[in-house]
Amino acid sequence: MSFRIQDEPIDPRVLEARLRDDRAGACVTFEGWVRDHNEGEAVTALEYEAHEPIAVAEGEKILAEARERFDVLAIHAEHRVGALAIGDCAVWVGVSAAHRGAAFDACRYVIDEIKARVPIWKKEHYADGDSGWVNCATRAPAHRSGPAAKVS
Amino acid sequence: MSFRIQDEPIDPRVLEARLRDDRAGACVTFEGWVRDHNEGEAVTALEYEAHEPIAVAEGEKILAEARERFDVLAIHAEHRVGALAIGDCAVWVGVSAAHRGAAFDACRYVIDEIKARVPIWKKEHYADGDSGWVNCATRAPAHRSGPAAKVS
Amino acid sequence: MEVTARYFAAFREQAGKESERVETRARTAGELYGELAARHGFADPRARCKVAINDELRDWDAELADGDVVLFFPPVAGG
Amino acid sequence: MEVTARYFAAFREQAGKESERVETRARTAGELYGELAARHGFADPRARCKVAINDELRDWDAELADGDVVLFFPPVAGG
Repeated sequence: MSFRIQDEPIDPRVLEARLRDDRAGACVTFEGWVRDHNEGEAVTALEYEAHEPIAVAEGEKILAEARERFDVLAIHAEHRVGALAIGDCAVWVGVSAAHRGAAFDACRYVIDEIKARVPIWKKEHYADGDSGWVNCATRAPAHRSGPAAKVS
Repeated sequence: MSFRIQDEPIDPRVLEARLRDDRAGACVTFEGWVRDHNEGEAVTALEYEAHEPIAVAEGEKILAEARERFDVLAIHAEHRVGALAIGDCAVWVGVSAAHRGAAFDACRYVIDEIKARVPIWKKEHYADGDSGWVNCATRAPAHRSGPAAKVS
Repeated sequence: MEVTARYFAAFREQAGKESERVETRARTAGELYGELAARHGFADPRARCKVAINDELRDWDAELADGDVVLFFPPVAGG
Repeated sequence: MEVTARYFAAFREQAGKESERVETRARTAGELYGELAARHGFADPRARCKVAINDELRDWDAELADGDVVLFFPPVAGG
């Protein structure tokens, strides 16, 4: 399996070792870090939730598409779930290839598709005590979201 | 200084720590690895040579251009010189940014410009005992290139 | 026909539950989403959401069968 | 006019030396490259090479002064 959902911290060194290949001249990696703001709001912490069986199936499908479209040697991707702090690595994508063009293009394709297609949701906790699911118009009533909003 | 020429092995973990920023949501890195072939020839080892003062000045200029063109938070790049083996990291570029588009674009810009502009030369040693400076039409007479070709 | 609806992330919080048994006349996943969105106040347009039936992603016009487990995914936000 | 020419990588190997003093009537860096390419057999067209005078990259039409140190860079191949 090349796409993983996991609740342990992501270790880029371990993951990058999987990309090693004597034919590889280029290695491009993407890390998504939890940042301290989003659309003008100060973010204090995040939770990621996934539906793992479908997330993994969809993730593997994306990696297979990338292998078919781009001349790459190895691809691996992982996404964290659970509670994350500012600066934590939420998602990692790594690609090795003989030449850098394919490595850059495949890495970008994979992270763009993960963000658009894989069933993973992000709940942000804000400095003002509020919280919200990113990209969702649906909002829980205040009395239900209250307790979760205090998690950090 | 954000651009370095060095004759010690490149350690991506140390370099990536320089990109840390609480405002960063994306980190893209490029590593150039010594691969075991080039244009159909089996490569056994490489030597890189740089003219350091101008390489560093030109490298810093490229990083300054990237900072101006793309909305990034931090950029760092290093290039090895000396004798390298298959799989060794010859060049490393890392970029952090609030958003991934700028991180990908800046990383790609920097490595493309380094390869085109920075005075660094690569001598390949081939499995058949021959050797040659990559991209150069000028070739040393056989009796002069002989000894160097045996280095590996 | 009776199916099981499962809710994730914002949908779960808005519905106040992870899943429920639903007696419905909806013939497709999309029709069922319409019913449940009205009941629970889901505000996301169907086109931005996804649906899975028995752990496989499907189109909104996929037909339902008695006993199906239907998963409703609000807009994703990976990374 | 006398200048110092310095050679790198393929140029150094082809010339068989790292540098040399050159007595020349060349007025520009480009004219000097032409002279030295003919002398040493450098095969790379000027447009693919670079020149620096006293450790600064310059255009091929930069004028030379007595005592300059002129660095000749063959085509680069970083990475």
